[in-house]
Amino acid sequence: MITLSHYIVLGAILFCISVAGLFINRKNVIVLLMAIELMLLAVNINFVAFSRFNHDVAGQVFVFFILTVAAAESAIGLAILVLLFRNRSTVNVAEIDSMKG
Amino acid sequence: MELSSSILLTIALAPLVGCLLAGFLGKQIGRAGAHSVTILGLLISCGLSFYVLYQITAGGAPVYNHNVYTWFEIGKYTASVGFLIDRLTAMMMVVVTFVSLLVHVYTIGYMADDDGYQRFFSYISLFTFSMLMLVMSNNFLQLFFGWEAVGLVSYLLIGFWYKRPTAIFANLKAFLVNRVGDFGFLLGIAAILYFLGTLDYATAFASAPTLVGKTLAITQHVQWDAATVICILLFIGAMGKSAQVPLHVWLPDSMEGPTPISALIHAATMVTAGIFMVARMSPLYELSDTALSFVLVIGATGALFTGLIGIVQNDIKRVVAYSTLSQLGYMTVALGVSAYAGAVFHLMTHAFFKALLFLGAGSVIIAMHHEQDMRYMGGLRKYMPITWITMWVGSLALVAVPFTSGFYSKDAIIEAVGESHRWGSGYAYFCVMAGAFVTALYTFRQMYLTFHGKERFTVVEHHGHGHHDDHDDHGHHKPGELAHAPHESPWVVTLPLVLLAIPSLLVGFFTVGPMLFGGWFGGAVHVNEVNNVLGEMGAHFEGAAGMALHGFSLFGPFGLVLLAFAIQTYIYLFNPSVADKIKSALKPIWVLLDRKYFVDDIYFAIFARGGVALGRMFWKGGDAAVIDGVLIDGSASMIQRIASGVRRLQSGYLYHYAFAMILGLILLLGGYWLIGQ
Amino acid sequence: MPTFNDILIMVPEFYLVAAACVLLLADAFLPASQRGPTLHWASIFVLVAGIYLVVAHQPSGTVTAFNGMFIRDGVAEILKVFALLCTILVFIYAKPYLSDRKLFVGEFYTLMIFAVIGVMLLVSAGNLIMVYLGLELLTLSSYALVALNRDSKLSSEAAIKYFVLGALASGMLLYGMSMVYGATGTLDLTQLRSAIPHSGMPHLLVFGLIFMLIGIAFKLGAAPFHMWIPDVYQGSPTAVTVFIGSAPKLAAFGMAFRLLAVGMGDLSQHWQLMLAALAVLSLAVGNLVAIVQTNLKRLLAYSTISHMGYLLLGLVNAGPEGYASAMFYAISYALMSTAAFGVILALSRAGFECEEISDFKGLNRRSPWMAFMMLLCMFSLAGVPPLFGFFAKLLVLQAAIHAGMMWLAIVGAVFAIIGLYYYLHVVKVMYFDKPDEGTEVRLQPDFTLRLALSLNALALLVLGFYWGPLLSWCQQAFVS
Amino acid sequence: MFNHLLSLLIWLPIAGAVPVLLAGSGRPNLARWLSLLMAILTFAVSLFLIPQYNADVGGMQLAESHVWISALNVHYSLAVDGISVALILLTTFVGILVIIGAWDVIQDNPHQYMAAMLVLEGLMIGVFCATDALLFYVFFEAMLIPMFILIGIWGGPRRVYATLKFFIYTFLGSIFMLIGLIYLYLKAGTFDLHTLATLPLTLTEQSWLFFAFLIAFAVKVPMVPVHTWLPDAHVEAPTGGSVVLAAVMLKIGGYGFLRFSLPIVPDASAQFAWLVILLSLIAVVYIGYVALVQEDMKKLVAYSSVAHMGFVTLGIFIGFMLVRQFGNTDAARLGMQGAMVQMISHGFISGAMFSCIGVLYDRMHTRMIKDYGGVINVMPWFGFFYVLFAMANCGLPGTSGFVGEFMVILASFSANPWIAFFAAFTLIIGAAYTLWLVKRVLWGDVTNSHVAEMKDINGRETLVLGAFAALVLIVGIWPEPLTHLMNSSVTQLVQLLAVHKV
Repeated sequence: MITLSHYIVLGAILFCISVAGLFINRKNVIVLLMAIELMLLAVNINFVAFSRFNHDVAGQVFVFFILTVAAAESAIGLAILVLLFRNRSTVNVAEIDSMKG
Repeated sequence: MELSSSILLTIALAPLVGCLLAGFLGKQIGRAGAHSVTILGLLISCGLSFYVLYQITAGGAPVYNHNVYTWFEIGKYTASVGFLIDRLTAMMMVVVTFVSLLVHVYTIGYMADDDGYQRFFSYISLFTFSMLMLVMSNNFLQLFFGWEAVGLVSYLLIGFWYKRPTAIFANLKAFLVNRVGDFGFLLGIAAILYFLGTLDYATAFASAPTLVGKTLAITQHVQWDAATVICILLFIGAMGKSAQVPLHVWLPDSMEGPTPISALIHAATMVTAGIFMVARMSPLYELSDTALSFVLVIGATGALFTGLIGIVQNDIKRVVAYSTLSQLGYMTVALGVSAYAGAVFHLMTHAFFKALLFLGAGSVIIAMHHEQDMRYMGGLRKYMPITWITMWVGSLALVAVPFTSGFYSKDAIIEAVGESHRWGSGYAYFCVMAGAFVTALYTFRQMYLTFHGKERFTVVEHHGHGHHDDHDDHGHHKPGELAHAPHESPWVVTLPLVLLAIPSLLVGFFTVGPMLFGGWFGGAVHVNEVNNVLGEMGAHFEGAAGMALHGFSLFGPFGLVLLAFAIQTYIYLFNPSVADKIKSALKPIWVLLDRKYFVDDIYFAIFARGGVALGRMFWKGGDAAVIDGVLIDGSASMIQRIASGVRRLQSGYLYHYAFAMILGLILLLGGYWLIGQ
Repeated sequence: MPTFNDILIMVPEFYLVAAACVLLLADAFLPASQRGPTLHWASIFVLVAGIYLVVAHQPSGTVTAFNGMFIRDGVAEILKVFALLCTILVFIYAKPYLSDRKLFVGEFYTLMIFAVIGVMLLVSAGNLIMVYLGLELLTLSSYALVALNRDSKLSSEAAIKYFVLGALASGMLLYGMSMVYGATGTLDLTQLRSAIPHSGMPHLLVFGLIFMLIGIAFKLGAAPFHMWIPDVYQGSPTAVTVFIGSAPKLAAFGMAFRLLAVGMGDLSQHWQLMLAALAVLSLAVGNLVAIVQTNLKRLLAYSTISHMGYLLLGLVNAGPEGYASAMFYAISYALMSTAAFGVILALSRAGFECEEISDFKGLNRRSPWMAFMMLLCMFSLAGVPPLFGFFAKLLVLQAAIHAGMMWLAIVGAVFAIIGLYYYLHVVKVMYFDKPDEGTEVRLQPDFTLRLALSLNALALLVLGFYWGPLLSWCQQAFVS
Repeated sequence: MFNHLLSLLIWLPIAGAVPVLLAGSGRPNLARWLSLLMAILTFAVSLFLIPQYNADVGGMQLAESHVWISALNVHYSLAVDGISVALILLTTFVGILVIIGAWDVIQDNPHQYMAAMLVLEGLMIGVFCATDALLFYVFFEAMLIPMFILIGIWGGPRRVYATLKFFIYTFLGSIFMLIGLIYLYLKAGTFDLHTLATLPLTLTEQSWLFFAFLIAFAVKVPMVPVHTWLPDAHVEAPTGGSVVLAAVMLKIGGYGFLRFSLPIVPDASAQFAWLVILLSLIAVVYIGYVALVQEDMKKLVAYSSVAHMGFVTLGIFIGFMLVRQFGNTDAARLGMQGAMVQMISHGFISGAMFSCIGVLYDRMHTRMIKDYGGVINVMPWFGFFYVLFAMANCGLPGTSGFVGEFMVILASFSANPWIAFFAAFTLIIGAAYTLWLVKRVLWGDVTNSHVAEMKDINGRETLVLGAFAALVLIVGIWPEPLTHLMNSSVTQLVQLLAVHKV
């Protein structure tokens, strides 16, 4: 029998993976975008689970908003990525450090 | 008749006006103008002083004691400026203005060729004003004002020839040593205000008896008698001003000033301010035998040991200077045995004959073209007879040959000490007796070296090389070489000498009776019956003449004088070589005296060098190193270092930034968890 | 069911959306020659009208629309007014800069207006969904704005950093929201508040709170969630930096107020301490690192961080007085930083960013007026009376002390002293240093720029004497 | 006009700064004349205080009060007592002299210099008028800005270090006072000083507040060990800056003690009076020695300022011992009066000393003592003034320098002879460093060719020095008017000393 906590734990695990992806990955910016998507997924799982559990539809409505915004977000993200690549001809995270201190 | 405040104000302010005119308009009114206005001012105040003296003594005027204006009034404390004119004051006013007047006149001749002519007159008039404020004061505040004001003028005048390094060293030294005295003096005044609640003489003296039994807590357990503390503190002031050991070191150096100053300030008037002050405070001093013994011992020491130094001096002025120190010692001794009248009496006679000696020395110096070393003089009597004679008069008064005024005052003091039973009077008696002998030694030595024996200078005619007028270069001729032969000084110089010689000779004879034994001073000085040595002496006093005849006894001071006379006559008139023999025989003693017991060197090492060293330590060590170096700039640079450290966290790498956020998350969660515990 | 009344309440927002769309179209269809100026003045007009709509028939007290989705109250009103005002100033300051750099394009205006709409939704949000939407509308437009200068390395780097970290932050915010939702079963802030006391899972609730707090802290730029600020401030075109430094801070405060005060006021004993910790960190990091900066934009970025620390000092009070002081602080900060960046914009020109501190050497000899304006900004930022910034600091310190956090106030005071140093350093460079040979300062000729900038900077002085009304306004907003 | 006399005094010079600033660097003379006009106008207005203020009644007079910030119950409230009146007159008077003194000395942007001076003057007057703690604080801090500019732009080689040190040091001191004030506000609900004075406080609270105030005012006075900003600031500041700094700004520290420490935290002040007295005595002795070995004239005078200000703090806090231990109110009044007179007189003397050094500096462009010597030979009139002020500086009777120290020493003897002993030490050390300076600078033969070329003081300089000299002598010879002006106010202050809050 799958209880709420299973969903929460799953969400948590996904969230942790995505966060780890954000600061362990030193190679490619695209991976960062994927990690962000993953994080939003984790959030969505939480919302759906909770809304189901609370017998309240609002959570699922929120999920739709999140999905939409996520789309917009990744669109902008990719656009910026293209800019970056055009300017520095690299998307290697470890090389983006011209501003520091 | 009642004295009017306008007269007194005129006496005090006339010299000030002269000073201001001569000082600020010196250029406009010129030399003649300068000395005319100042001398006019002095004439006015001198004449009026005589008038006041007459009114007080003969005219039956009551003691004048009124305030001119209020200086401040805070709660029960008031300080005013005002005048107290009693016999003591009146006498001092006469002495001050009279000597000052003569010095003014004398200066016309002495400073004839000096560039600072107007300035000089302005200064000495200012001095007269300050001194009058001091003696005429009716309260401690004004006393302190005059006290410091004369110090200021003395400072200015010692450094009058400000181009001489020695002069500007001497005036700084003089001021600072005097400040040490004033330090005590001010505390004394504070103590009086604390115990008696007033700065006014009359009130303070009236309530003086209440001091008995009062004490001042020095520490938790030590309590000092109030009267003793007050008197000793005040006397410290007197030690500075009247050059008592150990604060005497400034007076010999003050001879860097022009000679008229030495006569006026450093012989006749200012240095006697301390004596005057103690006499004025007699109602307080009478309350403390301890303080008086202190005074006695200090005075006696000065009387003998400073005199000894005089024997080995070669500078004609310095001999007189040391004799002044010694005579001030005598006065202080008199104070110490409660013979206040004797002290003031000696103050007066001393003022005349010492001024005379200084002015005489000055006249010699003029004649020698500002050569002051007696080893290059000798046989001057035929060149300058008036100076010679008048100076002999002064010298006889100084060594207290009977009938001279010096005799009456000095002999009275010696006798008073003999009579006294106060602690330390034995030591004092020895000192003053020996002092009499020493006085004679250096006095006759000086006279012989200067006026007698064979000439030790040669006259070499410098062509196209006029009268030497610039005082401030000494090396313009080899020692003992004169541009042209010495000559008697002009009348402006000799007239004061004569005018001073007369009182030096006679004033004692006429005034000894009333002043010493006739209770002439009336309420001005107060002596307890038990201490009244003069009273005891007065009991068997049979007239001035009798006293003088009595004084010829060879078993008294006069015997010592004769002995000294014999010795010096033999040495300096018949067998000069003996002098050097004695010198070499008593080398160590001679060195000790020549170096003034090394007191100056010790003071310089400890206070001057020590003070500077201490200041350096505080400055570099305290301010620069600790406060600024460590606390201020140290913390600043520390912040800088921390900042540049923290800065590195901003590495520029995205994943570090993300990681920082995660750390923040963990921090918050951890914090919540900890607080949850 | 949405009624006409709901729409009436949201008129300003609806109006702005419409206006933005119109501008977008105009940008597309106007001939290139008159495009720029037209858009410029049009959008300024739009915003002015927006202010009017916000202020005009402002209902007394609080009204909500769309079932509590949207709240229109005093707080929202004040924040909206100043957000719009700052944006107007930004437009005026930015024009010469943009036209010098061939950036004088329509996107700038439309994106900004959308960002402002985001701000307005955010500060009026009555529901977690609205918070999220407002936030995203603001941030997404900001990402684009930061990358506005397509050919600039720094600009694109700043954009990517901003984007990734921003996404992470909003992700965490959402995660927190989900937990809170789980713990209370509602997304509506007011219901949330009433639901909190009898929630079955307090720990989950606090976890959610913490995650949401991170979202807020990121938006404010409080340490340790401040890392993006220096790089974004430095990297993005100054015309954009000036915006990011002003209106979004107001929004961030509004968000914090809605979420923490309205939504989770009952958990204050938890978030007070957390905010205090963040405040201390921000004060320390901001003031210390600012000392060693050589780039003025970067310096101001760090000063922002420290100022957010002071703002948090007000929030920790967790009472109307504290919120008022914090809002007062946010407003004062927005005005100060707008003016400061405005000076940079006024002095920069084609090929010369004028963003290094050394570029200001001897400014007093070149342009005493501009130097004086900058002096006002610096002393105001440093919190020296009689300038505006001082009174803002006074209020937040007072709030902290009143909350019984004397230690926090003392920390704030100590860091104020350290902070003083770098502001004085700027003044020193302008007034005490001799200008370098060969360089010369050419002031932007644009008259409106000069006028607006002067008014803005002088306002810091005038408000220093006349800050009472503003304070009362803020306080009234919270008593209701 | 008399209803708003104080406001007028504050805002007239500040408003006057605007036209001066607008005159621009293009028309320096216009700026000079305008500023001089403004300064004279302010002085003239300030003279109205003498008839308007009733010295016999004492207390706070000429009060104005308007609500400033209703939300915080902050009032723009001004009033003066005898002490403030004296200090305001000092300020306006010095205000004129510094502008004359800077006339053609300041060549670089004179309009900004003059404007800064006028603003500074207005703010300082504001400090002396404010009876609302926040208003006081605002003026107190705002003063730093013009002074910071003055030192930084027209100062000497190390001016940046000096002015930053000055600003941060002072700011550091006052920020803690601000926290203390906020605390008081939260307790009392107002910043009104009179209300705060009646606010009951426990001894612990008082102690914390006392130290908050102490830091603020000790830095300003300045007291050892937080005095090190002063020498640097003085050395680097332009002459006018030094004059204002020494003549007026330092007084604000002493004034602050009267307005804050005494009334608000009397018990703590009494409890820690020994500390302040100790620091004051250290200032007299330790700083005296430090001053002795300075090689820079300005530094020397700066250190001597620290030593002299020691008498101010001593005179104020000795009162606690006198009143609370011995019940000797009159002595306390004497000491307090002494402190006040010392403030005024130090204003004249230090101002004059710095003006003298300015005169030398304008000719030789060095402040090093060793570069001078025998100046009297070429500048006799200057020498006259220099000696006069030097004597005043070492407290010669007849000059104002004596009056205050005399009173304080007399008063402190009644508290404890040892305090008087160390205080009176200034007679020796003060004379030592001052006259040694005079000896090395003034006396002696002309040491070098530069000295030989120096011209004696011109009319403008004579005017400035003469004005100072006149006041130094008047106050020294007849202080009664001054003491009477402040007498009733001092009496009221002394009554505060006896008030127990716990």
